[in-house]
Amino acid sequence: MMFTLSQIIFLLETLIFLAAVFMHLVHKNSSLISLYRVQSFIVCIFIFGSAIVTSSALLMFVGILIFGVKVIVAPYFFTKLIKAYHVKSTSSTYLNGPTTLLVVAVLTGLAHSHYFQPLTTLVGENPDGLLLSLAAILISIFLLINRKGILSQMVGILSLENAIVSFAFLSELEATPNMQIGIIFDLLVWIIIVYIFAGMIHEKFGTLDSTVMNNLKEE
Amino acid sequence: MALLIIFGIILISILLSSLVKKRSQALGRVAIVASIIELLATLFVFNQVFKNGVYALSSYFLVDYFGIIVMLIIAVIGLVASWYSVGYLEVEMARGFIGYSRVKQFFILLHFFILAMFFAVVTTSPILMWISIEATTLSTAFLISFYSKPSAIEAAWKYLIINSLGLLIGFLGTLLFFHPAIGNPHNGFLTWGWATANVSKFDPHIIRLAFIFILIGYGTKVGLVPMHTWLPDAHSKAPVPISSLLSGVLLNIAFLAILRFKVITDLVVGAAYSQGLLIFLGLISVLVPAFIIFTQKNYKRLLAYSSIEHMGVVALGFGFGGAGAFAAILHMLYHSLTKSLLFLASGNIFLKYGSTKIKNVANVLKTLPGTGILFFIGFLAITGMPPFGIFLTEVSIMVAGIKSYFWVVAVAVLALALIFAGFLRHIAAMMFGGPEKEISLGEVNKNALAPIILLAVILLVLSFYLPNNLKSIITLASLAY
Amino acid sequence: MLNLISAQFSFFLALLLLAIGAVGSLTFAKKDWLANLWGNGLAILASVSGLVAAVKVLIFNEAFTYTINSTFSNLSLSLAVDKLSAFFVLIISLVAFLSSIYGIGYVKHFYNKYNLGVLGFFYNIFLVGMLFVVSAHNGFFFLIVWEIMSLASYFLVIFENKENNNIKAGSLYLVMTHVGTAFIMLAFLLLYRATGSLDFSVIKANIGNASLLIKNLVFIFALIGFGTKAGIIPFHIWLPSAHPAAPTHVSALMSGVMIKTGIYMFIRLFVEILSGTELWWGATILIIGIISSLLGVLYALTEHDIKRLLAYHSIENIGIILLGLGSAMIFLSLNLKTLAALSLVAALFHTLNHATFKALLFMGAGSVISQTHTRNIEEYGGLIKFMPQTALYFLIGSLAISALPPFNGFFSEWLTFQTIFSGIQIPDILTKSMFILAAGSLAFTGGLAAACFVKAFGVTFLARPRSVAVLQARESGFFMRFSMAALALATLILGIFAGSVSKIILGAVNNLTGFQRVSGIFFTQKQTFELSNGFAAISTPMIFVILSVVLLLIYGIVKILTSKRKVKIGRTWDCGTKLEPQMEITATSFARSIVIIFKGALKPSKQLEIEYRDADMRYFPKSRNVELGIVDVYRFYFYQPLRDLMIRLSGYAKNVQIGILNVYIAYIFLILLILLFVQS
Amino acid sequence: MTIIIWTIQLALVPILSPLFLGVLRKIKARFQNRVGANIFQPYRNLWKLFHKDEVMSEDASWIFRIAPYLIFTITIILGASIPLFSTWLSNNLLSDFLAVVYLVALSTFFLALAGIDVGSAFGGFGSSREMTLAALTEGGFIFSFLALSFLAHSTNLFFIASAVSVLPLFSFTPIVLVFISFVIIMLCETAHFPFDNPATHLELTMVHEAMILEYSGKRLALIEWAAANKFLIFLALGANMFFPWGLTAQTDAWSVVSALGIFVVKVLILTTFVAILESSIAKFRFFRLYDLLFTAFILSAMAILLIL
Repeated sequence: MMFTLSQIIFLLETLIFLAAVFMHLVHKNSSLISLYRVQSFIVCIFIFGSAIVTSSALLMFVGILIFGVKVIVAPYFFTKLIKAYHVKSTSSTYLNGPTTLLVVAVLTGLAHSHYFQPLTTLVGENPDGLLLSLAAILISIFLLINRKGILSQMVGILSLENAIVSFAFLSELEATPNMQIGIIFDLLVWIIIVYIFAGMIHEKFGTLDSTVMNNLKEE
Repeated sequence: MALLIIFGIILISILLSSLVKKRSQALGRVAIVASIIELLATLFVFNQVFKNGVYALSSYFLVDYFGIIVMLIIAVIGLVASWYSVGYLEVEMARGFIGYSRVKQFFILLHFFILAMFFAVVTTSPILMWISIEATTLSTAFLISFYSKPSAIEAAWKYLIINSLGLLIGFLGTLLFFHPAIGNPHNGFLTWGWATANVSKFDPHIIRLAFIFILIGYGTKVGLVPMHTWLPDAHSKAPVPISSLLSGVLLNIAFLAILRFKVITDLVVGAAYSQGLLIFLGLISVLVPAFIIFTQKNYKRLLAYSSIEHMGVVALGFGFGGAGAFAAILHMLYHSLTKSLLFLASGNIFLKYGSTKIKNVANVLKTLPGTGILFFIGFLAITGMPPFGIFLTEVSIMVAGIKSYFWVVAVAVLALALIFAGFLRHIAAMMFGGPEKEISLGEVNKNALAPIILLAVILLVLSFYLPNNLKSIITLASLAY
Repeated sequence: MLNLISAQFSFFLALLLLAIGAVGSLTFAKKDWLANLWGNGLAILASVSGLVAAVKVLIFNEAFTYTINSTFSNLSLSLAVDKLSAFFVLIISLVAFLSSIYGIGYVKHFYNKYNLGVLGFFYNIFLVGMLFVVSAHNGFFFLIVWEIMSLASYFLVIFENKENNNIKAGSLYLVMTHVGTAFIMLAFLLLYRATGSLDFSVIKANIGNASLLIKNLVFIFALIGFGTKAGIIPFHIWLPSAHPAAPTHVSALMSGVMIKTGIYMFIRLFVEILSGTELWWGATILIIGIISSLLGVLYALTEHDIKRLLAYHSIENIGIILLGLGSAMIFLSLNLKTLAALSLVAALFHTLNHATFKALLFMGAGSVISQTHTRNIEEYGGLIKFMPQTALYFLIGSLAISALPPFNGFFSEWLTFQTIFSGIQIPDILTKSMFILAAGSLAFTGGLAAACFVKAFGVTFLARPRSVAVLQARESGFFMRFSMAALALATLILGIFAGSVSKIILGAVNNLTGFQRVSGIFFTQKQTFELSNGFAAISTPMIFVILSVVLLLIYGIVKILTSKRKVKIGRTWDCGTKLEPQMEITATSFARSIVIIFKGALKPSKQLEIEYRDADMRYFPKSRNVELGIVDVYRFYFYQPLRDLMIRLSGYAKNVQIGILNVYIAYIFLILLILLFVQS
Repeated sequence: MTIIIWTIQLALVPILSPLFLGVLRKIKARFQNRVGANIFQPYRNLWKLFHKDEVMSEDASWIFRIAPYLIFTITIILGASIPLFSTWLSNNLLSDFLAVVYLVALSTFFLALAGIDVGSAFGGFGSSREMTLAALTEGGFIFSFLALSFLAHSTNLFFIASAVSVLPLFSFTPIVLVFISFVIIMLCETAHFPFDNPATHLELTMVHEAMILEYSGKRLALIEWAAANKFLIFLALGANMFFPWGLTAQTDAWSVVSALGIFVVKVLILTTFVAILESSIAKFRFFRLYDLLFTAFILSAMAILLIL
């Protein structure tokens, strides 16, 4: 009855993929953040899983650290942002609903196409999980293109980071624990800076919608 | 040992400058002393590398030929920029644009920035290099939005988002690059040495994919054309010493990253693949700015676009390989010197005329004789007029490329001529022009000229006489490409 | 004494002196007179040693080469002064010597207005650049000195930067020369691709394995590149605005000598390096020569700014030189070596002649301008009474440029005629008709040049002053008159001893690779020049001697015959009305009939505005002003549209920077996908 | 004997030229059924002018003073260097046709300058018209001689004369073309009818006269004489280049005298031809003259194409 390990990993990977897809469709910022929270939680599961497998205490500690940063601190900051600047609904996207879904489908098809086929030779047991995480990467880049709000751009970057880390874990390419500490510390600084920038943008431009920021062009 | 000195000094200066409370010259003096010590340490490392090929501190830090050249650039431009920013910020503070706390913040972030750059060049592990380049982005984000005007914040925001996206793609590339490390639990600390050691284990298909991710990722940091959009905004809105550091130094470091990966890709897949990509990106990076420069209205953006174009020429140089690589490295050196000279001189012009628009800057040769002449020399150097080095390197890059890519060279040469035409139009309008009405004559901040003159002297000396130890190091560095 | 110093030593001495002159005049920039004396003085010494070097190479054939390798692999500072480059060094040194002397006098009116140190610096660098250009033997090194020469002359053109159009002229000049250099660079790169090296001798050695396509491409690029510098018709628009803007002694150098460096490289590249020339190469150069000479003189006729008029005449004379060069290349491609050598001698002789009389004319114009402070001919008049010697020298210059007998212009035009006549005898009908066209264009150019210089000299110097500016004109200073006198004497001597000069030039031509065994083209005993096929012979000293002897004879006879007659000075009779200065012929009306005759080529434009006393009655016009001018065809049909295209393209390129962050990210995403598709 | 031939050659043109001018005027008078002055009247005019005082304008410079002498000298030199009656002097180095063309151009140059020098309106536009016409005739002038020199394979006028005399009949048509173009050039250079009316002082039409308005006394005599010489030179060229049969090579007295006689007859025929032409056609408008000159140029160009 117990699912094999690879099936569980594949299931978790599909959850990340679905979170990335839903980020396009959701309208309220708060649901956007909760989707991000789900994604980072799954990534922590991956880390704990590999920590157990390689039974290295350092990796365990890294997992906790990531959990702390990605699941608790980042969403806390974002909710603070939403409350402070009462940005309830995200500004709309450039493409309407159905077309976004069409593009997402194309991207997933592309991820599974022969262009990325060499990547499947990377790992034996769960190639389709790998391709799913690749699709998640492409979709989160597209999220950046599609969304107009500052907040959604932040979440887009972070979900791209999650997708890459999940890709790494699936292909066992993840960096050594102390490297990961560096990365997560880097991410933390990034979140703080972005938070401060959101404050400054709101103070100067009055709204958190990025379309207002288009006066830096060649006259 | 010398590397430790460098990092130590920077950390100490960060501490000191954060402690300084009251308005005093201490900030500036700390910065200048720190950069002088860094320069001395770099020179020490330089002749270490010249003597025994490589200078390794521990398994984490290693300075090879190319590394020491970029370190030299960082040290020299760092010294000149911090020396200039002391005077520059003084005047800005006197005019009440910025308060003392901002100046303190400026110097702290400046030290972080230089630390991150040194770190990026010196580390042996690609992921550590990625982290330090990410750190440079973060440290400069606030420096770009230094004047906290809406346009500065917009530029900083765009800079932040685009560079983070680029670096994440680069991160994916780095991960893919080290795919043979699966399974073997080697303490996971992958270094360049390890990669070049067991090249056989690499799978060519994955490497081809990975190199594209690397090229696009770090190419965003270098500012090659399709990914260049953040560069003109960021470099024109940042305070002048920072934009000279950004244009002169940071672009070279990012290019160094790409070249480190290129060495491995060439070993695995053969040189033609990476050279073809570099030539393609290099050519469009020369073409697009060529047209934009022709009708540019703002002289700081003009200099930013010229940085993109010169990075395109360097990419062409490495794309052609062989003698082209040697000329490309030298081109990097000359470009960083000339570009920071031009940016610092434009800083003086900005202080005097208060606007970055070309149309309300005129008669600079009369009002600012010193800066005017230096700006003109910089213009002649940057557009590749003979007495200066850039002409020599551009011609030898074209010579290296003519053998197999005639049409690429033909288009590049004509684009360079178009750039010269555009540049001359703007510079002639700024330098000469009718008698300005109420602009008072004479330089604004007295000690601003000295650093620029130092740069001009170094450029002229290097154009004519290349010291042979520098020459041999460059040749050795270019052998790999 | 001459064989004491070797040619190589004196050549490098010249360069050293110029370098000292350049640096010296910068250091003494504070005191005007010292900077002036230092800059020009050292230029004089340098040109003397340059002359010595040239003479030693030309006559005592001590050609020398010198190479130092440098940091870059194929950049070696190699000089090779063979007889051809020595000939051009001779021209450069001769004109530089005299224009520096002239400069000492002329520059006085710049005192405490402009910084003479800068002028001295760039003047000497300009000369260094030119001397290097004609002796460079490595493509890379050639590009460097070629740009330095253009850069130095740019600074000299914008030296008087008080007037705004000087700056525009300077920028146009530098941009066009730079685009020209881009083409030259492409030509050298192609040669590198074909022969593997940038060194002229190596290229010459294995030019064989260059495919015909590469040779044609190199020809086209070199034609555009060096044509821009030589100022041939389609690329000439910088010349009439840049040369007048420079101080006179510099524009004399630029017009007399700098544009000849383009001709030098034409010869070096087409005749010597790409030895197997195609027929259509020679034909294109011939046709460009025809167009340049005819249109050059027609545009000069419409000009009433004296320096622009002289600049257009440089284009005309370049056309005549190209006629000689074009026929030489056609003969080479038809393997008629003797005729090719003859036409090369004609082209080179005219280069030397043009350098002398053009420098003389510019100096004359410069002295007139420095006295009357205006460049507009319409405001001169009667200057011969205020500046008699300058008028005499300008007259000699005008006679020489209109190819009238006793002076040097006549012989070189006569020689060019002979080459074209021998060209007409080629059986092939197409080349024959081209040569007939060339002969016709040369004939008409000679006539029109004479008309233009009657206008220039007559309106400037003769009759009564047309404006008050002329009244306080004084004779120009000693230095200026000395150099003008020397140049006038040079035109006369070159005219008289044409035979021996052409023998020296033949020596230079024989030095080129293709012409080693060529001899017996013409023989000259005691200065009578006779073609070997007996077709034509002329003895220039005979013309001069007979002219002067018979003139003196007639003068003596008439003087004796009418010794008792008195000569009364009265007022010019003009049907009894009081003669006003406005009644004299003006430059525009003088040339008006020719402009109307050639209206097809010149497209004269005429605006007429009449202002009436009261607008609606329209019967009694209060004032009427007529504006005559010609449409600048090239700028209007070629350069302006090119510039607008560039601006439009740059508008499109600017749209890349839309300003929206999402679009920027889309760019990155797109390029990522494209590269992924492309590489797999 | 050579000295005698030399002196004849030197003196022939200046002596005979006023005579032919007189004959021309006599024939034109006859056409206008006037008696007309005696054919030796030009000699008397010259003699009178040489003995009158001279009035010179105060604006004139030294160019105005020496121009008449220079123009007269050039006509003397030209007279001496073209084939008149004997081909014996063929080695003369001045008789290359380009030298002749450019010497004529030199005299026109100085005449135009003298015209401008006095600063009167007449002189100004006279010189402008003269220089325009001179510029346009040069093409035809050079090309007509060029065609002949290709026939004779030498540009020396004496060789051309001797070559044309032995020409076979088939090359007749190019000679006719060249002769027509030469006649047009001659009429323009010597200021005769379709181009310029020598007798009038009407400012609308005069070209040559306008330039010499200010001259008087001995300078006017020299200019008039030079004009007459130039007329005779062109007639002689026309006669000896296209009908060269009378030229002798021997130097004995009888052949020289008979050659002189034939020469005078030939020139008389040409003078009558010019006189008839002047009386029968009207003077062209100024801006139709250049078509005439371009036809002359095209005609001789076609002749060259036919000859080679």
